[in-house]
Amino acid sequence: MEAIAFYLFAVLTVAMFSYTVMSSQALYALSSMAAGMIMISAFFFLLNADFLGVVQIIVYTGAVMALYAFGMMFFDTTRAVKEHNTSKVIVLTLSVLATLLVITIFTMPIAAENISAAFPEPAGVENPKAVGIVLFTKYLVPFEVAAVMLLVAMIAGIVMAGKKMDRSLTKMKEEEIAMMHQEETQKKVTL
Amino acid sequence: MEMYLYIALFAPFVGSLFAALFGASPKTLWSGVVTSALLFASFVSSVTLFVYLLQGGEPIHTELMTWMATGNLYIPFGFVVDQVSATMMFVVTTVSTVVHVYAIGYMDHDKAFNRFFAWLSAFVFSMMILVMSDNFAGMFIGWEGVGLCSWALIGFWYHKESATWAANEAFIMNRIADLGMLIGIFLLYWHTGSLQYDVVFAAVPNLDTSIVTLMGIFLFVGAMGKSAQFPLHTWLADAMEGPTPVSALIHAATMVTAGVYLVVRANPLYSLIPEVGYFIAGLGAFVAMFAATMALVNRDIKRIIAYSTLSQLGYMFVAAGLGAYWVALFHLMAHAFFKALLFLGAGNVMHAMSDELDPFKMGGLYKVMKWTAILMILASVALAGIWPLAGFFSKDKILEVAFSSEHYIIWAVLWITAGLTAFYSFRLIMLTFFSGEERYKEHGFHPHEAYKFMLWAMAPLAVLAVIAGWFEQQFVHFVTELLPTFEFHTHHVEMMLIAVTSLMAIGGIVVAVLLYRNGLLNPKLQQTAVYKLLFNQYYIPKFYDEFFSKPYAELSKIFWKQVDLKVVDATVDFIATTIYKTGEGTHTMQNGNLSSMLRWMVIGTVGLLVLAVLYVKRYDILALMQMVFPGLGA
Amino acid sequence: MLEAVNVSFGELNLATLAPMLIAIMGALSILVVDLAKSGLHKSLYVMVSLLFLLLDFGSLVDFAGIFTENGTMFGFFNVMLMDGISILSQLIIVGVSMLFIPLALTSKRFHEYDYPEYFSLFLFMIAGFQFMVATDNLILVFVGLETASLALYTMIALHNRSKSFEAAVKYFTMGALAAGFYAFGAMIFYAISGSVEIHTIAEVMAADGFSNIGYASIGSVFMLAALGFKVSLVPFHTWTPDVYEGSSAALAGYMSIVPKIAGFVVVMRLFEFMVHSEVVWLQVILYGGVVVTMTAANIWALVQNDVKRMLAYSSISHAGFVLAAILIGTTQANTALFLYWVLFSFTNLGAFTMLWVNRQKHLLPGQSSDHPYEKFAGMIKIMPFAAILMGLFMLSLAGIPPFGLFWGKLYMISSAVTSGYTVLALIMALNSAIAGYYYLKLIIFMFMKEPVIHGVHEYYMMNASLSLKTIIGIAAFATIFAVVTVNPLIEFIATLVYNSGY
Amino acid sequence: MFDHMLSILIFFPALAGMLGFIVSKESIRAYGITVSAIEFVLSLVLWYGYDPSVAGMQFMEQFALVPAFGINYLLGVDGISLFIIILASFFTLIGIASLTETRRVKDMIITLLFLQMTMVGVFAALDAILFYVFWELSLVPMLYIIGAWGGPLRIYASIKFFLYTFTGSLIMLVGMLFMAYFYFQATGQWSFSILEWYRLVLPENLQLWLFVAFFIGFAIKVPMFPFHTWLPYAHGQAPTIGSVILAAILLKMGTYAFVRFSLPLFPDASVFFMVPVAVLAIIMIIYTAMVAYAQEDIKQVVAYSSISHMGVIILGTFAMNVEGISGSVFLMIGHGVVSGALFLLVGVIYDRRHTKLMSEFGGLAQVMPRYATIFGIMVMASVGLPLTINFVGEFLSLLGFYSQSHMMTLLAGTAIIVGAIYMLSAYKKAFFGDVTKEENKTLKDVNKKELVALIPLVILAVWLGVYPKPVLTPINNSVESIVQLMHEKAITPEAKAAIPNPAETKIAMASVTEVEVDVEREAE
Amino acid sequence: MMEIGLTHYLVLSTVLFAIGLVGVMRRKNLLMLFMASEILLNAVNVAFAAIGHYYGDLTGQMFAFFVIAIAASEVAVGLGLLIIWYKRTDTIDLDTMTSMRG
Repeated sequence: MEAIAFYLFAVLTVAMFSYTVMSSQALYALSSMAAGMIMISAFFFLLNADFLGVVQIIVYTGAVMALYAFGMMFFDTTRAVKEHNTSKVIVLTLSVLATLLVITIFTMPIAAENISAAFPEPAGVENPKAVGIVLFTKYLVPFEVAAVMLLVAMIAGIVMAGKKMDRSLTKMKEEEIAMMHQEETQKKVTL
Repeated sequence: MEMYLYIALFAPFVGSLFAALFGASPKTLWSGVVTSALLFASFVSSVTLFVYLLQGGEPIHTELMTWMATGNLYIPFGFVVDQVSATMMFVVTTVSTVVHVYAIGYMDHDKAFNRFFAWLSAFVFSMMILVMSDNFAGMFIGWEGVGLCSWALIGFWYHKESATWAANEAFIMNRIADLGMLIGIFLLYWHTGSLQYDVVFAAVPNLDTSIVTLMGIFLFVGAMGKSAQFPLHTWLADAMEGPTPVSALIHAATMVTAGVYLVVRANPLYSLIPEVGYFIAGLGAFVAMFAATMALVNRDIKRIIAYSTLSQLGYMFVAAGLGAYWVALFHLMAHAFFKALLFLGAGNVMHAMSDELDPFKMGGLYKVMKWTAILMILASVALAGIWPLAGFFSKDKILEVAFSSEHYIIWAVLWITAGLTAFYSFRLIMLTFFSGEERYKEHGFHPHEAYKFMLWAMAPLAVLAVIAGWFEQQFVHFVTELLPTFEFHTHHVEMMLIAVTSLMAIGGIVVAVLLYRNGLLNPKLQQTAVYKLLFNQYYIPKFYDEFFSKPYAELSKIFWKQVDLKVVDATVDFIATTIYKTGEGTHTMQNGNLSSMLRWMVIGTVGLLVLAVLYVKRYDILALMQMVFPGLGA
Repeated sequence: MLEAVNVSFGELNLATLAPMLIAIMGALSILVVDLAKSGLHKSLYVMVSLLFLLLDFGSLVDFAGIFTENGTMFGFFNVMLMDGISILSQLIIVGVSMLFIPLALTSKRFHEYDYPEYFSLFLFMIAGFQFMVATDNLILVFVGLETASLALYTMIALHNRSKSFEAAVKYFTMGALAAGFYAFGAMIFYAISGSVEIHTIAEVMAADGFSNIGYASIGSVFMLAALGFKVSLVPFHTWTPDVYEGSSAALAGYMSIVPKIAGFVVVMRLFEFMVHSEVVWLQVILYGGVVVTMTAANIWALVQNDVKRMLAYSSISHAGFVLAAILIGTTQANTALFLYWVLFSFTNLGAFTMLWVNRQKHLLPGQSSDHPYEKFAGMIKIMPFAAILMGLFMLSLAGIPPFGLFWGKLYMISSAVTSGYTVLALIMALNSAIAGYYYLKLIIFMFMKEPVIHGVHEYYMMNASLSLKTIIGIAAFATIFAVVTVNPLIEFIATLVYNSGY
Repeated sequence: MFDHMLSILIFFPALAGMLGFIVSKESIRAYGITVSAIEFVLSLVLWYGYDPSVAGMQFMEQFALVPAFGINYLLGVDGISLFIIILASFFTLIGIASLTETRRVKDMIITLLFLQMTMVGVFAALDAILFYVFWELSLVPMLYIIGAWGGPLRIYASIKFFLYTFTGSLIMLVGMLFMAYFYFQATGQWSFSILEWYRLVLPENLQLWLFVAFFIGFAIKVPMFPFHTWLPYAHGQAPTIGSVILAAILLKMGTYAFVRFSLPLFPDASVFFMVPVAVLAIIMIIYTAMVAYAQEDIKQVVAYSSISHMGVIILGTFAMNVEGISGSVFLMIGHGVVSGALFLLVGVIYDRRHTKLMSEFGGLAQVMPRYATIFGIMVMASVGLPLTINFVGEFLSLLGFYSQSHMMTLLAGTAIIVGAIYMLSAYKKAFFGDVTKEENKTLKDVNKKELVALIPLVILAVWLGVYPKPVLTPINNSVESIVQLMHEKAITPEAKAAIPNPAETKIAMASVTEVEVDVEREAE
Repeated sequence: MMEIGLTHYLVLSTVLFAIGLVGVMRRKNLLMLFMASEILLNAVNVAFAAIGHYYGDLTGQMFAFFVIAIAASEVAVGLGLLIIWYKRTDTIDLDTMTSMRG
């Protein structure tokens, strides 16, 4: 049963992602990627990582994909980039080679005798709870830092998408800047 | 007595400095007079010292100051006046005083009068150092010093290409020989621990013969250069480019005999190695003849005399080489007088003929230049070795030495050379002063006799050329206090030898007089191969030019243009440009395209992965290889 | 049943968070100030940042004192790690940041400094780097790294020219790839050890006798790619010149120092134990990487036409030079790494500030980049003092004694010599010689060519302000009198490094 | 009074150079001359305070720079370095006094003062790193002098000069670090003090490697064949003052370093490499002399002649005995004086005609007799005529090497021949013959300023040729102690045999001669 | 074959990672490129979860959780950058940005 699920989802994920990578249609690519993300969450559920699966669906399929969708509309993908690839051979060789090499190693068994789980999954506790306990003890600091990171990302997003970036003070002459400031204050006054 | 020593040594130096002060200014008579006066003082001091020694005084040995001292090496400025150096000092100061006085007249019209005297006196100073030094290093100072002065004086008229060329040739040739001498000095130092004559000569008998032989050879190489022995002889004839007083002083009487002096001075060393002595004697005999033959046909009065000098130096080396050191010294002294006289006479002729040197354009000058002619004939007779003039005594002694030591071939060569000597001397005399017609008129010359005081200045030389031989016994007695005596075994044939030699000389004179009595010989003679060979100095200068000078210059050019620039430097530049070119060639991988930047990152990773897998799976891969190619072995 | 989690507050050792928290507080306070009143002058923010950094620095100095007494400190369930090298690297990070932040006070106006957010991002970034070095937990390293990187991308873009956008996008995209590599690498290490803490990984691998060498090698490769990207190891360096060119000189200089030291510390933590183990492979790879990075970067630097780009390549080369320390792996080598980087910071600070000082808003006709060599031609005739200073920094970079970097090079090469890496020492020496050329090139332009434009002082000192001049002064002073500081530095660094077990 | 003499000597010019920035352009020459004159006097004071009977280091100064790494500020002079220091200050004085350059003269003088600091520093430093610091630092002012005031190829020449020597010295630096490491291994302490290093007896194979590392650095500096090609460019392009200082002092750093480092640190390796080094030296002597002969530019003749003479210095150094090494050290001074003077002389004519091609001249002796005389004296000094300064050095060097090899000395001795060939032919081309060019007919003879610079050099060249003792004695004493050290440290039997023990040989030589004199007397 | 082991997940993860790499390398559209980089991170997440599962350890899930957080922030910043770039140049083709090279 598990095997069937694994292979099914594996084939689907690979197919979806491949389509994401290969498709020249941005919209299809986006859709297939969203599908792939959902498949991934299926693996998480398979692996008893329920919390992760939920997060995956919410964050990726919800938030990230929405962002991409907005982006796509913004960038007007109808006149999308014509991707004239010059060196498909290189790309393919490299990726196939990488896969083969890594798989070569991965087919070796892990000689893990001394591994003891640092944070064993407690029996009988639902996954989200267990995750929560670890997250808010051991991984509190990373969690907080991740919060900071998100804050940074937020600031970055705001700053960059903001109106001020339309004109470059870096490239403007001092007089122009003065003029601009004047205009701004005037605007405020008029408002 | 030390005072006299220092006066004798430094008076010429002071004179030289005095003249040098006015070196760049126009002629001042004073510079000539003062230098001559100072030289005269030097002469007087030398004579005083000579007499002092003659009266049985102890040799004087002084040390002025330290020159070099490092490690075990200790070289002082030390001077010694013993019988040999006193003789040399006497000869040097005498001739140079005469030449100085003479040159006041000779250089009368020259712009660089003062410079001339500065150099001339400097030369005398160097020569005095050479002969008075008590060690080999000091001798080397003088050795090189005379070389320098000779260079400056040969190239005195430096606007003449030929003069400067000859000067450089002389200097460089001498340098080649000096290297030999330097090596000789090194040998002496490392085997005896000193360069002082007394220490060295005391130590050499205890040394291995092979070492002493080496020392003898290398020192003699030095002597060969200075005394212009074959094959380093070519510079002497070319050196005639210098003013004639220079030729008289340097290239006849003093400097060129330095080689002989060296051998005589180093007699304790050379007497240990008779084989080298024989070689020296053999070479001397060869040069005597070789030079004489070239003198036979030459058409330049100074060069004829120069070859004659060369020939006579050969004689001296024969004597020195065979161990008859006093004989060599005796001939050196006698030769100095008459050869200087001969040159000064030639100088008079040149003066009269506006620096014309070709005797074929002269003839009949006797009428205008009687005294000069007389002096020159006197000198030539002395040179030819006619009794009772100086040459007779000294040269015959050398022939006797050769005969006595049973080197009959050498004797025979010298004997024939005696005839040749007489012949070319009188050929010169006949062509210049007699031979009937007055050819110079065709060329528009107006000869005149030289200044009176010049003639008077020559007089002492003339006197010495006549009488020097008469004091043979006293001389022998005097110098053999220092030098070994030479045992003659020829008493039974002595008279016969003298007779044979004299006949030869007289024969030469007679032939010359008869042949040239009526002027020039048949010009067809000049077409013969022998004549050409002799006239071109056996093609030796040409040979040197073709096989040494030109290849050296060519090789230098090749070294510079091909090797230094195109190999050595280019290698360095090549490394630099290769690095730079590599940069230029590869920095395009940074093409600014994000895709390729990403690809580079992946390439790097995959590359490392390949290495990793190869490393991890190396045994498997090896096994696989062995399976696929079983022949490879383990 | 779920066990009760007993956490004693004392054991948490909250103090270990203090330095980063100070930086984060600073960042937040700037945001708050901006909210309260917008449109304040940048000097306020510069000073506020400086103050917080000063506090940060002070706390680190405190830590250094505690460390020398009590040894390594752990905090927060052993996530935080305050050992010698973490303190040292944080000192460098914060110290250098303090020197770079006043570069915002230019006389000309640049876009980014009009944003208070810029300064808060700056402080967040510092906090990120601090987290990155103050832990051996790969998760926190990752999060810290990304925090810092995201802030940095934004700051580059804020310069607001098309080149800086291009630089930011390039940097970002490659950073995303590197993040993927990092995650993959960490995953492999997790697979073989069941842990994401470096010391546990080391212990597990040692206990297994490095039997998982295959996995470890692959993991190392991905880690090397990710961290190599950060410290610009060839061939993961491709972003460096473009990003340096695109960003402002002040930020470029900053990037040449701070992110790299953070990267070095992680590399050191991660690879040191493997280099010391029997894993010959990693030694060879590192050896090759070091040599190629040094040499190739040098060679590319030779052919640059822009000084900033040249300095970018040169900093790649210097990074390669320093990475040798990790290969050598002795205490002396690791000491040399920090010594080198401290000295390098001052010199590079000087060099990039000089570039910053003569940055114009608009390119002159015929110029294709901000700082072409030609711009500096004949500087000695117009601004002798500035030319001499710039020359000084170039000489120091070239390793001419007695200027700063020479001592670092000396100590580094010595550490190679001491541990038997003779050939490496020679390669390092010869690379210094090659590098001499491009530093010399600038000197030649400044001192031996005729000026392009005559008599225009502003041309060279467009951007100069008192604070910039002060910074240059500090850099020059530190570069010239480095010899005095070398001994205390060596002693201080060696103590910290040695007591951390490196 | 003499406690900090060397520090003063080193840093006085640098400090004066700093202050020089304030001095106005018009009076900078006077300032430069004053400063360098004071420095020269100070160096003479150093000589005055130097005790020639002491072989070891004097005026030692020490304080720790980087004690953790064994780097000290350690200074001292002995007979070997003393005179080069004096020469350095002397030439700086002469150089500034004779400066004819008018472009940016202030920069030039300040640069020269900094250069002086580095030069004195190199010869006074007894700590390897300190030595290296000054050694490298000296490149910078020289780079500037060549690059800013040089000829058309000046940038190429200056880069080549800098990078070439820089590369070599970096390899040397690696060698130094090795040395320090071995010292560390032996004693457990870091030290870069040369005097401490002298105490190390290294195994032979290590010596060989280290010798090579140091050799590359020194050989490029000297410059030895085949590392010499930077020199003709540097000289050819440098302004007169640059060439003078380069030839007179900077090149001596390499040969000095051989005596200071290579020989006493690696006696066995020195003996091992004696033959190859001597072969290189002989190639230098003959080959570069021939190249010099082929030159068309008179300055290049002098430049190549420099290389040729440096060959003799190297040969003397590797004679391994007191005579040879003393000779080579003396020749360093001699060559400094002579080649410095020759470059000044070339500068004189270049100032007048702005060309250095010999074909442009000819007959100068008629137009400029005084100039020709001084030039002639220096030519003669250069070819090593006895009673000039170079002869003493050349004679002793060759004499010394003769004890090691007969044949090679014979080959090397051709220096006196080939030297005469290129020098005399160059002199002939430029000074003899008729004045063919119209421009040359009106040339002015040397003026007072030039005479002021040249006359002291002439006096020096002759004085030290006639009476080298005041210089040679201190050199000899210090060299003796070095040879003694080498002899004691030598481990291989070949080296023990090749390096004489000065103390022993002195006694032996004396006894040999005495005994033999006695024998002679008895025979009489 | 029926038993799904860790290796299966690792191989799957590798394959997905490689697909991501292909995307990163071949995409010229920056937006699509960013999407490809998301695939990279997702691929790793699968492996993390699998390893954690097979060791019975929660660390893997933790890591995956943080990776998701990081991916999300990256998207935010990336899109921000892309927006200004697009405003400036009206294109998101990465072949257009080659003003710096060499």
